[in-house]
Amino acid sequence: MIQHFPILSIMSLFLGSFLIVIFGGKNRFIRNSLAVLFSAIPLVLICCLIKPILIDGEIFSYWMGDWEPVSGFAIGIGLEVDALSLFFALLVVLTIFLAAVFSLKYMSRDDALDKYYTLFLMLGGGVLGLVLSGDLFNMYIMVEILTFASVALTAFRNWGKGSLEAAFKYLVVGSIGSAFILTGVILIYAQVHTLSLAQISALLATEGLTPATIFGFALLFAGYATKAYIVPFHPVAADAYMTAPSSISMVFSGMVNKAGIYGMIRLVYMVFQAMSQSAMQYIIVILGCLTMFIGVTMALSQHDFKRLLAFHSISQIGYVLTAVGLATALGISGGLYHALNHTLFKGLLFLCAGAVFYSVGSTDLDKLGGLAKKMPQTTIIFLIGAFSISGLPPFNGFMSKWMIYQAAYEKAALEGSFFYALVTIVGLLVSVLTLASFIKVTQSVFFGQLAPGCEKAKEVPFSMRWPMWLMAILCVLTGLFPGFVNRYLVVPASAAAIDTTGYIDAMMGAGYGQQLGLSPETALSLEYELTGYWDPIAWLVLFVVLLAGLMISLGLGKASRGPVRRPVPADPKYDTFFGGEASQHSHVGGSDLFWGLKHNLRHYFRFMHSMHSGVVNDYALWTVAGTAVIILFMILFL
Amino acid sequence: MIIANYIGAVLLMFLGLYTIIMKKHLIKIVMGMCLMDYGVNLLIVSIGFNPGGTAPIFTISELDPGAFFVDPVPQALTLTSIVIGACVMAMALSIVIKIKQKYKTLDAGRIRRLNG
Amino acid sequence: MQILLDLFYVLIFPGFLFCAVVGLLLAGIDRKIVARMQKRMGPPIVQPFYDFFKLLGKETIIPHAASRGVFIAAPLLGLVSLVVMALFIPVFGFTAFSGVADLIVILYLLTIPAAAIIVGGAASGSPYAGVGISREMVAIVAYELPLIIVLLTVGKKAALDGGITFSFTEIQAYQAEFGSMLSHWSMIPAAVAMLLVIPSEVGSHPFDVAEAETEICEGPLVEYSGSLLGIYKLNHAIKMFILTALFAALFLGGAGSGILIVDVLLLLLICTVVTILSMSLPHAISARLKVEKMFKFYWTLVTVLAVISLVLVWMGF
Amino acid sequence: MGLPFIKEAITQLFSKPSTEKYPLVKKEVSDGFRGKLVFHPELCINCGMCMRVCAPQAITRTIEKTEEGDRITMEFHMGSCTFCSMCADFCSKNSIELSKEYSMVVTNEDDLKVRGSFIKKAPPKKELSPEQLAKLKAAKAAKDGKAEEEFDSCPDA
Amino acid sequence: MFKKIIDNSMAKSPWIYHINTGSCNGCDIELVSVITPRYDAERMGFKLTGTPRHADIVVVSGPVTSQSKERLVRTLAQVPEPRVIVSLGSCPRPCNVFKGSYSVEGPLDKFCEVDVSVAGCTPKPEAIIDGLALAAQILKEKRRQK
Repeated sequence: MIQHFPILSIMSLFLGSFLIVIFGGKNRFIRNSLAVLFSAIPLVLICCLIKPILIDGEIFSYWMGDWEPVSGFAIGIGLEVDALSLFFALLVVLTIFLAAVFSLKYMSRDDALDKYYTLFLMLGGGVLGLVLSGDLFNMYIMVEILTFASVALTAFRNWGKGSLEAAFKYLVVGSIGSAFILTGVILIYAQVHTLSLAQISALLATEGLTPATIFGFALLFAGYATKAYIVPFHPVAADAYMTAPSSISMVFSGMVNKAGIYGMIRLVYMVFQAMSQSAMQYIIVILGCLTMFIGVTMALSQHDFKRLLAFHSISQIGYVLTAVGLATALGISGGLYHALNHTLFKGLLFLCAGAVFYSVGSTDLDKLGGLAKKMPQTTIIFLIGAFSISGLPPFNGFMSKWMIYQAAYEKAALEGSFFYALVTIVGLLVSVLTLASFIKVTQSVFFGQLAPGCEKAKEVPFSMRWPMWLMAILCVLTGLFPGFVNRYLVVPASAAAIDTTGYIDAMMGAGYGQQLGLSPETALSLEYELTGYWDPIAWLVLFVVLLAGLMISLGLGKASRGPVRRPVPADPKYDTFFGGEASQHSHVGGSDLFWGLKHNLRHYFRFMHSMHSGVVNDYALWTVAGTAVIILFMILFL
Repeated sequence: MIIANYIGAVLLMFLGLYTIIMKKHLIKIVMGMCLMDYGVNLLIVSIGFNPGGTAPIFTISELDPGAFFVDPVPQALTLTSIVIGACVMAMALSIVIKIKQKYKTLDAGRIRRLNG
Repeated sequence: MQILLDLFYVLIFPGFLFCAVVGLLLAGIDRKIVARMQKRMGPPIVQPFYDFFKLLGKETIIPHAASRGVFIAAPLLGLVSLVVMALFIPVFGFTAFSGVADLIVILYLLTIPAAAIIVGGAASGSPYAGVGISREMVAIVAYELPLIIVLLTVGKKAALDGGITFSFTEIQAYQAEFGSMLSHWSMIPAAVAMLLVIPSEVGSHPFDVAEAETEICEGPLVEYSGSLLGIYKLNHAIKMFILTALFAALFLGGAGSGILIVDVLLLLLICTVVTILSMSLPHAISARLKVEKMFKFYWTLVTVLAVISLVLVWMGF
Repeated sequence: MGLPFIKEAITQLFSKPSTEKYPLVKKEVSDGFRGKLVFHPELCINCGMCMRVCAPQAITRTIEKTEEGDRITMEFHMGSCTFCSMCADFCSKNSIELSKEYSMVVTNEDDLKVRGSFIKKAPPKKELSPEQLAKLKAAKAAKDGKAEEEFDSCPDA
Repeated sequence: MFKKIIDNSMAKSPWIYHINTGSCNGCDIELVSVITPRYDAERMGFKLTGTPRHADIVVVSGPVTSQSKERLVRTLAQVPEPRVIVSLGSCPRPCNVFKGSYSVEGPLDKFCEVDVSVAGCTPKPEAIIDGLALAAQILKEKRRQK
């Protein structure tokens, strides 16, 4: 029975979306319960798959309609679930379930919610289908479904500022990307006359890469790059995340761009096995670094909370891509670990943005201020998210970034190429700029003086808060116990990404690889002793220090000073110090922070501002130009 | 494999991309997307063509497994691709209608509130 | 038993008590030397102790606009991370906690005290604090780039088998074998760059744009008083010790004399010299820089110095 | 970007600081210094000149009748004085002079008030002999007569 | 034992916050000259701070003009508890030559209880050092009473 779980989880999502169309229209309770039920089922099914696949290392292959490969030739459409697919599938189902629960209350003020949940579950089904499918054209179909659903969801709040415009741009760039993917698929099909991933990689490995397949590979790579919103294709994503409802932008940045990354990993490592060539590594790492740097610098000069978060998820995707492009064992596992962490803390931050929007009604950094007093829990959750995205030690961002830097710098030393040392420097610098932009958001939205518009803000209801708390706790846990997460989740996934023969044999029947003279791929050595640092003893000692520090300061203080007085309203003693003036509202936040940095890099910021012009044609031009560069690079160097 | 098909497909794709990039009017951009889509569909169909092959339908009496026929898989792919192309066009046009209502213009140059 | 040893490490030796005492002493020496450079007598060496205990005796006011929890927790966050950092820095061969990749952990632990000041300032809700935060963050971005390059240079240089190392034990072993980093000429620019980064990281005079008491009334610390302000001043002092000890570990390491006490005294001597060189001298001779001048200073002059030594090390010198 | 004062800083580091150790070593002041006011009540003749001249009106006088004349206490409020020493210059009897004492630190206000009081005796009543009294009276009568006659001589008013 | 350390360290590191309520800047220059190398108040722990929150000794100079009255009261309220108020020069309390002018709000005692007053129209730096030393002692007494 466990063999059928992959297809059952995809089908449950699609079935759920169709049932909601039928029953969801009239009654609110049925719709909500259907939505939560049909987003919980795949979570349970995928979790049952963890035991066999991640721990025991099996690879499930499931042929639709029992069309087994006949005499070594794949005919039917196959689902292939190995450790890498299941790793991403876990991210997907977790994000869907939490977003569904969050949007029950968050979207309650909107109307036509049955259409919302239909599209939402369809989006989930599309991404899950993409991640689990073992067939090239089936992946294209799933990409189309998820693009379709995400365009509709971006335009869901069409009364919002710019949401229609963002949806249209998203659709144009998305359809260009899909057209490239389709052309690539068909070029590969013309060469090997099969669509199943395993057989393609086997045949390509034996016959070698002809110019047609390289052209097809380049188009596929560019197509999936547009789905993962790498640099030349990213402005569309920034608009879409900003205007979509927060529960949807959480899903977007949590799993939709991860689907693009999954597609690229599958293509580059499994299907074309091109990662051994250093030219391939160079292009991925260059794209990754560009995405990292441009994403974070654009985020620094934003005026809107969600647009800032959007540019951050673009820059974090740059991290993941750089790490994956290093093609060392530590690099891939660092990248995958960062993808997991990114889903957690970016989802958390988007939920905080949603909470702020739900209680205050605007996410403009210049209008918000001092929400910490009105929404204390959201502030704490936001601080956890901000600290983990900027990689401060006890939180989870630190572990994955640390692995990425270690991998990049080790690769720099092993290959003696200075380029990877620069990559490490750019990575560390981008991490500081991330901290800078989140300090900007902390100061302008949560701390500082209470903005005039925010008096009536109050804490968000519990049904929105518990998903946020769950993700915050997950953020802290994955940061504290990296050894556990590494051994059971990340290392098997990165091993599966590299182990192509295992993939082929599972799909096409044992020994298929040997017949074609494929030498079994030696999995890169994955054992590295890294976690000597965070063993629980260190954590216990740190906790003791915190306690001691607290006691000393409060104890000393208690002994020798009056109690920390509750502020008495009338007494000017507790007013903010304004140089003697009466304390009126003057909030330093929003766009008037980091003057020194912006002044020195003003030419760069002005240039970047003009590049994101907001005109559809420019974005289309960027997409086509980016694809042309990738194709040219592939043909010249591969 | 008829070369004309491929040239036609690539030309259509190129024309589609050209209109998307150069034309400022939203409807023209949607038309460009259509053109590009049909170019790809043409490419898919012409990939599967074997000269001298017959239609791959088993009901015709004289067709036996040994007969030589055209590759059926790309035809199936083209069907799905056409369907997807149609849905995307429908979605695009509905968005264009809503943009016209909201922004009162269809000039892509003036629909740029989200920038920077 | 191991926990008891760890507790001793954390609370007494390289941990809280030792750092606090040495840090405050270094701060006293710094103020005295600056005074002497200006031909005035200057406060006694133990003046920072008096300041700290006086602040503990003062009343702690928490203003309306401040959010209480974060306002009180921020200084402790900084203190905890500084103490944890002290555990990592080796004293000529002895190090309390040694992991595989210490340099990156140190790099990130260094941002926590600065983040603590920022979050504390943000939580106090005063506009002066807002401006202070923005300057502090620009300072962090300014000095982080050269610091990264210096740490990577040392990581590359100290690797015995041509690879790279981020762990302090290997760096110490390298220096014990090949002589301290300063003796290699290719590392001199990196050492100078590190010396220039230390004052900005500690926030001492020419680069204390964040806590400029004349311009923005002590920046983020404007609303702090009493024991919380005392903890921030203690953080400031411990940071002095940590960074000078880091400089000693990175550039003047090597196998000490084996006896722990002599090693510790040697480390204190080096720390004093580095404090005088990198913090007191600039304090006495130059006025406070403007924010963007400081940013330009770090991203041009100091980064070039660091890149020179990185390139030299990459070329194998 | 040259290092501006590095030479001075180094040399000063090793030279003696130029701080005066004030509390231990009392600082003597040049002799023209206008410090705290000193009042010699015996010289004062209660002419009130200093009061008129003092800009901040720091000087107040209280007079109380006593049997042997009126006791006058002059009070110089050093807290309000601007040390311009106008009073010292205008005092014809120079009973006011400003000393060299500069450190006037007090906790309550009164210590700043310099007081001096003296008794201004009424002039002695001389016992006039009878004939002196008569001569005086005659002279007074003649003076009165001359005055009236002058009035008559003036033309019709 | 701990309280004793805190009490006498209170006298050893008094931090000063200077409020100028309309003074002619004579006393301000003298106060700042106290920190110059020649008179060096820092050797006794004095330090000028930027905000009233950090201050122990508040030095007020200048007659309390009507404009600065409200600001003076608010700033003095914001100084944490064991604090000492020093009036510098002859303006703050008896308002020197400005006594009775329309814009002078009268002696400083109306707004707060002044602990130490340093007389002299621009008191000499030595006098100011004496005043501050006395203020530091008073600070210690106030701390001990609590």
